[in-house]
Amino acid sequence: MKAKYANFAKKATALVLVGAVLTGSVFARPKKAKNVKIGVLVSDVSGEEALGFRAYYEKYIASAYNVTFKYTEQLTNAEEEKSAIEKFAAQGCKAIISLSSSDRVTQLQTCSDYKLYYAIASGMLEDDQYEQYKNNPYFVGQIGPSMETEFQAGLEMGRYFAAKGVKSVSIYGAFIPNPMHVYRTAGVLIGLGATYGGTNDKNAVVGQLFGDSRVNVAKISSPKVAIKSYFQGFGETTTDELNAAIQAKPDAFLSVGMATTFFTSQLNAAGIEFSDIDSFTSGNGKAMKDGKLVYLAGKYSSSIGPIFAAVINAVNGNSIRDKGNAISLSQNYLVAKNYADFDKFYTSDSGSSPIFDKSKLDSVIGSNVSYEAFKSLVENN
Amino acid sequence: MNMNFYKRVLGTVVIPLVFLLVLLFICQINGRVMIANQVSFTNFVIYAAIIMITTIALSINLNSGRFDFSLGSIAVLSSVISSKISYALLGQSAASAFIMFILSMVIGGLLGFISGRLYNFLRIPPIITSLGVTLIYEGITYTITSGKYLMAEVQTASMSAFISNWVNIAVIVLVVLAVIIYIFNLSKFGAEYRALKNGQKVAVNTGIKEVPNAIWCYVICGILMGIVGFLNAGRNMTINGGALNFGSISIMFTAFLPMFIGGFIGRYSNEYIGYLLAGICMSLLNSTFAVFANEITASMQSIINALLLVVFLIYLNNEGKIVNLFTFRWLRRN
Amino acid sequence: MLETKPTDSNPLLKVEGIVMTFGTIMAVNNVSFALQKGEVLGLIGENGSGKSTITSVIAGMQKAKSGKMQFKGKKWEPLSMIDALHRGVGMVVQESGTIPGITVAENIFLGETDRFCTKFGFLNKAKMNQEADDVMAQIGAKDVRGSMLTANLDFQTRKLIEIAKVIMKKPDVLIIDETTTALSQNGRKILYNIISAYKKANKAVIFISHDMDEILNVCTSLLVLRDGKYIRTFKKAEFDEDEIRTSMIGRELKGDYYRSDFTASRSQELALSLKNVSYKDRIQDVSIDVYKGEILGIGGLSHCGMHSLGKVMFGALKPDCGSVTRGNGNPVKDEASAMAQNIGYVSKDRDVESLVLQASVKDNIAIAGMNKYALGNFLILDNRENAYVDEQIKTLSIKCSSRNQLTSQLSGGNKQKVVFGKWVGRGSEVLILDCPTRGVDIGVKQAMYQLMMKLKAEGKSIIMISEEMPELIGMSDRLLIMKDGKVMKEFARSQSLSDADTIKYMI
Amino acid sequence: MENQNKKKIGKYRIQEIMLTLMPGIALLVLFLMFCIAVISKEYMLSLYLKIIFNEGVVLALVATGAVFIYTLGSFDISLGASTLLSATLGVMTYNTTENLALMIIVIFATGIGCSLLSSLLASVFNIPVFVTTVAMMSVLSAISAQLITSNGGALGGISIPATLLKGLDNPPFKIVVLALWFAICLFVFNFTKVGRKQKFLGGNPVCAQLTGISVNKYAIIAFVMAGIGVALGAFLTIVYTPSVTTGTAGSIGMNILVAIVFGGMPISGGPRSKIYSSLVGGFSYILLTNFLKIVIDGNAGYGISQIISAVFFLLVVYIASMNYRTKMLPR
Repeated sequence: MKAKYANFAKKATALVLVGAVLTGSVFARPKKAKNVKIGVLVSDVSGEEALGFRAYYEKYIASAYNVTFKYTEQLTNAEEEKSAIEKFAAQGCKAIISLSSSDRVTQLQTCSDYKLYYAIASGMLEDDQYEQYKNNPYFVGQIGPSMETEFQAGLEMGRYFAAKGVKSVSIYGAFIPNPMHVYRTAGVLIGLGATYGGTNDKNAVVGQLFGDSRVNVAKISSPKVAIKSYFQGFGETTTDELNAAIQAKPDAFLSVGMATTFFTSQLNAAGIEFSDIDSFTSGNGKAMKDGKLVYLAGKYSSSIGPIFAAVINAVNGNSIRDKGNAISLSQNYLVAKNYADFDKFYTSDSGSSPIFDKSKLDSVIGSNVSYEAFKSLVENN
Repeated sequence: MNMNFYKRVLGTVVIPLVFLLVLLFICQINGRVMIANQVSFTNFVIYAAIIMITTIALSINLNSGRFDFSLGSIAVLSSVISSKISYALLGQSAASAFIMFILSMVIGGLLGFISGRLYNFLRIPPIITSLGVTLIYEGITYTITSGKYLMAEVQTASMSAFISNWVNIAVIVLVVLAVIIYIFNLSKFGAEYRALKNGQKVAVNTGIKEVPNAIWCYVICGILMGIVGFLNAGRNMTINGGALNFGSISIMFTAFLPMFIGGFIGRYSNEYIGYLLAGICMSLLNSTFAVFANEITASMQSIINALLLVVFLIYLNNEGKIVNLFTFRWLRRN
Repeated sequence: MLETKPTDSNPLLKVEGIVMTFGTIMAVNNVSFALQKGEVLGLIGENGSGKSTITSVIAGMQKAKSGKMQFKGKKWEPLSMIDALHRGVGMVVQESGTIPGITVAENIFLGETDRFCTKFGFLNKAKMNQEADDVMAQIGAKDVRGSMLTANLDFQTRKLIEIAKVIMKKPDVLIIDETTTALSQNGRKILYNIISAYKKANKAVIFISHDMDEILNVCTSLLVLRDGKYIRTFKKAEFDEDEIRTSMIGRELKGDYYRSDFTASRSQELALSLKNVSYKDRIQDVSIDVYKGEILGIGGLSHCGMHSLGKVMFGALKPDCGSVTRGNGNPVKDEASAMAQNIGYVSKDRDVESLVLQASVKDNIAIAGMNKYALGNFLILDNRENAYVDEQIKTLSIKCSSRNQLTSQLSGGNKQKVVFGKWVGRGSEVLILDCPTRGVDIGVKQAMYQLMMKLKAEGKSIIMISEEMPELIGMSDRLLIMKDGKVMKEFARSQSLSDADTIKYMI
Repeated sequence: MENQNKKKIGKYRIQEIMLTLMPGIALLVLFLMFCIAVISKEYMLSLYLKIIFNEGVVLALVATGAVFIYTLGSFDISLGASTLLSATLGVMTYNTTENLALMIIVIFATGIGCSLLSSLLASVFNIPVFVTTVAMMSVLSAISAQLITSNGGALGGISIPATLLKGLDNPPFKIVVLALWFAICLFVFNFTKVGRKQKFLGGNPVCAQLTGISVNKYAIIAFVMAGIGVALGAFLTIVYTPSVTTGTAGSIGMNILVAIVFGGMPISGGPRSKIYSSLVGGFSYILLTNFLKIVIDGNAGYGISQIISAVFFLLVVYIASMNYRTKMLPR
């Protein structure tokens, strides 16, 4: 019995010790120099684009402006987004930049509840949502491709392959019903000269896609280019769906996002030309050079520079407003149809000297920056 | 259980046959082909292998009352480590896939051994231990991959070559099956395993060494899950390193239906043959789903799977009544 | 204080100063004795007196805290039961020692399959089954084949397998722990033959049993244990029931053991009534009426269907046809309705069917009596519950450290008292007692019998199902003998009634 | 020797008590560690505690109901999924009827309905409970996913007007809900026949049956209690964030199991079951994980913190179960 006792005591102390050690380690940490903390919400921790963005913020901006970016873990739902924001608030962040889209409205409201500035990078609210919240003082703004831009990007991709004279394609709808993917997919379909549910009117097709929350192949009629298969999302069944798509032996595989992240090697192996809407990263470069990636509409990894500028201004009390409203600017895609153009884009936006480098950003950071100046910077790069 | 030969054969093949015919019929009336070409056949074989091996691994411990959530995490972690190593050592060279395969088994076995030892050391119900182990292995995986998908390491030419040749997979299946049947049906270890499984107390009092037997079971499960991890990596051409908070256990749930089917078949022939056939059934179903990818969404698929599970269980647990209902005399158990 | 049994020069087995503790309980306290060649030593004592414990130490099931043992003049430290068996000491354990899910052969050769291993470690099952058949044949159970699945065999056959398993090793010392309770007549015959064979072969047997007559017949000497201590030994010449009983419980058995009166008595009021009840192949068209203030005994071999009958009476088994009704004619549908009509049931399989072992004494007693103390038949308050439980503990004088002690820590007798408390406390009018004194020592047995008398006096009805004829004859107002699911004979209570009269209706 | 025994038994009991207090001690230690960590990092403690509570309350609500199932010695991993479905249907109901009362009714109906379904499958067709719940889990989450994606449209999730329940998104309200629910469960569990019978049943179903306790009846009651817990959880989830996505309540399913065990509940249920294990365990676990995420900053930290919390979890369970070591390996 005594032994058992001692035993227990030992265990109990062990337990407390673990606690003590862990707690101790907190004190051990050196206090960081006081600098602006910005929280970043992410729902994707693996994607080529996401990684590019992250590198730009953490490696370039952080040192250039003595700010700290706090990244979340992979956020999968609205609750996680909200409590992540609350934690950032508790940790003394001044602003939130969102790359996660489970429930942006709740994100925005939570931010204003905690008096945090909120900005959406590389994406946009639905128009009516924007209208509703644009005059919220904590809503810094949103910079990214507008839905129209997304549609155009898809449209051009579709047209490119149609013009190229491919006979059959498979389509990957990424994360429909995520709005940007819906608009892109609608663009692709129309670009291929297809009709969906008997129409090729943009809004009609978009509406249906939202309704179906996927592409129903049965509703497609495509005289010029046969659409052999379609799938979306990434999960348990993806591998089988991809295999099915490959077995259908299409001339090309059109993706509206993430394909370069997930499917490059399989498509290369299968020798199927493919396209994607992503960003100019080394991985995608490789796919274009040695692989079967033949068409890439992309953004610069530094395309999220301006929104940072806007945020830091807001934090420093120099908010840039568009007639008192939150900024809402569209960024266009750049298209690489061969490695040469790709390399041009890529090198011009390298990690050490990005398109939106310090000098460019400095021009819009400060107390007396006009909305117009900011606008032109965003739209002329 | 002594029944005549025909009954055994019938009981063994009836379920796979039903699966095959029904699914073929469905494809037929919709003018689809379940297995169209070489590629789809290879995929069929790989999936069957994955299911069979997972099911065996699940059954080994579950049958002796040891619930193990950690199977999935072992599969992922072993494949992550092995792919990292083999890639670092051999990069694109032709042998890398094979080396990864071997490493996966070794590491899987090691991971299994660790969780077995832990279970024996803690002496708390295995299900609880396995909860902890799962979290730990997931954590390690996440730390190694910093939560990203593992791509370059598995997307090698060597891997594509290995995985795209169905003969390799078939060999793996047969070897696994042979070894498992030897260990659990024909060897002394197996006899003691069954004794412990059916009468723990008596067996232990009689002087059968339970601890080593249990730990070996964990090691074997580990090795099997190592293989599964390898096959999954090859099949998906990527490994998700970001699964935290039990994200890795779902792989286990796919093994329940085949486990019960296998158990049923086992009555008529051999449990492990049963798991093979069950794996084939699941793979047939899966191939069919793939063909109907446009019509049947992922959520529909999981609903169908779950319903099949429930229906089959209802049959199993009410066999007596139902059999009387339909009087399938030949299906009856002696 | 090292008491020893007087020993001859070179005993077969010598035990010195064995001490054994379980957590807080001192199970065996410094016991020493010697076992001679050709001796059949009866090990007797109340439950928890340490019989099973010390034998389990001798047989290598567990290690003693301290003490020495010698076997054939050499140091005796068995590593496991198997090891002990190989070296000449074999034990047939009290609780089931076979594994249901595997074959008879695998059971017989459990843990020693090595010799069947061919090269590459394959196991030669054919050979195993063959040898198993032979072994079973040797002890006179030809119909049991090695390839049979143990799960499909009945309790008695499984016991025989255990016996065979030990016998085939031809150990010099054979330990039999309370095996006979599980055996019917022919089962016992087999066992007795083995024992006498041992005597002749000048080997030795240690025999544990609660059946006094059996002990007196089988054993050549007795060793009495109490509270884990050695008390005394009886040579064959000194055998005397009362003296033995006294030394076992350490005091004179006050009052009667069984009933003193030999006149059947009961009220005219019907308490429970079975009409043409049949259940599967176990009960064939049985009709019984039980009256208030009556003790109805039901006897037979363990598989005559009487145990099932008990469950049917309690509504735990649905009869295929026929009816079970309370005196007032209301049907007994299921356990709940049985309890609602104040019927109580004490199962034969105490640890599995009558108790939650890892629950406290309190929990086990309180669960059935909630209607008695629950406020508004709903709200459970600790003080009321405790009061209720303590009352039962007191009236039945249950030996426990407190009402919160785990039932698993109690001795068999006290466990059974807890079960009685559970049913008596709630005021059961009809008590169905299936082997109420099974594995219970004399002291408690007597208490049980007296309790039954008290209940009878209070006008309660008791149905006593038992495999031990003496207690049935000793207690019952009426005695029914069952065989193959039918009631073969009804005896009225009488002094002249004896075992012999009943036996012929059982077999 | 008699009173020597008594002494030992006395000691034994003291230790017993200490061990039962173990989870409580763990909770206290964790709470202190957490506070120290937050303060030393110069974070806002008050806000952080609110966050912890918000994360813990849903888990605690659902888990407290679930204790009844665990008491029977079985467990249900579909509870997360049924929480999701309840929330989903609730939101859909409001969006179609604009009737708050109706929404709440639907939430409860769904929560209880799902639970009943599993228990019926388990009891009527006597399918092993766990496997039933595995099936239920995939069915429920699949159905929810289907509903959400097809009704979510542009938002990728469905939501009720943000303002509708915002008023309730404050600790006092949630504390009241939790307190009430816990009080009810505590009462049923410790002060009624139902609770007693549940524990007895968990201890030995055969014996319980022979004591007139209907296994099925009390299994169903247990599942209904769990269902109510689910409904409450679903409701507070919507209160916290008005929108429901396919990922909603994703982590709850398994966390319940961890929390309840962490809180000192024997996995085999039975007489040693404790109703408070859900509260203690739930908040301990949330505190632990958050503490570690604070201490180990940065992306890599998530993995490491999970490893450490797992070790801590095992350690606590190990110590708490010290008295129940057996010669054989436990199952």
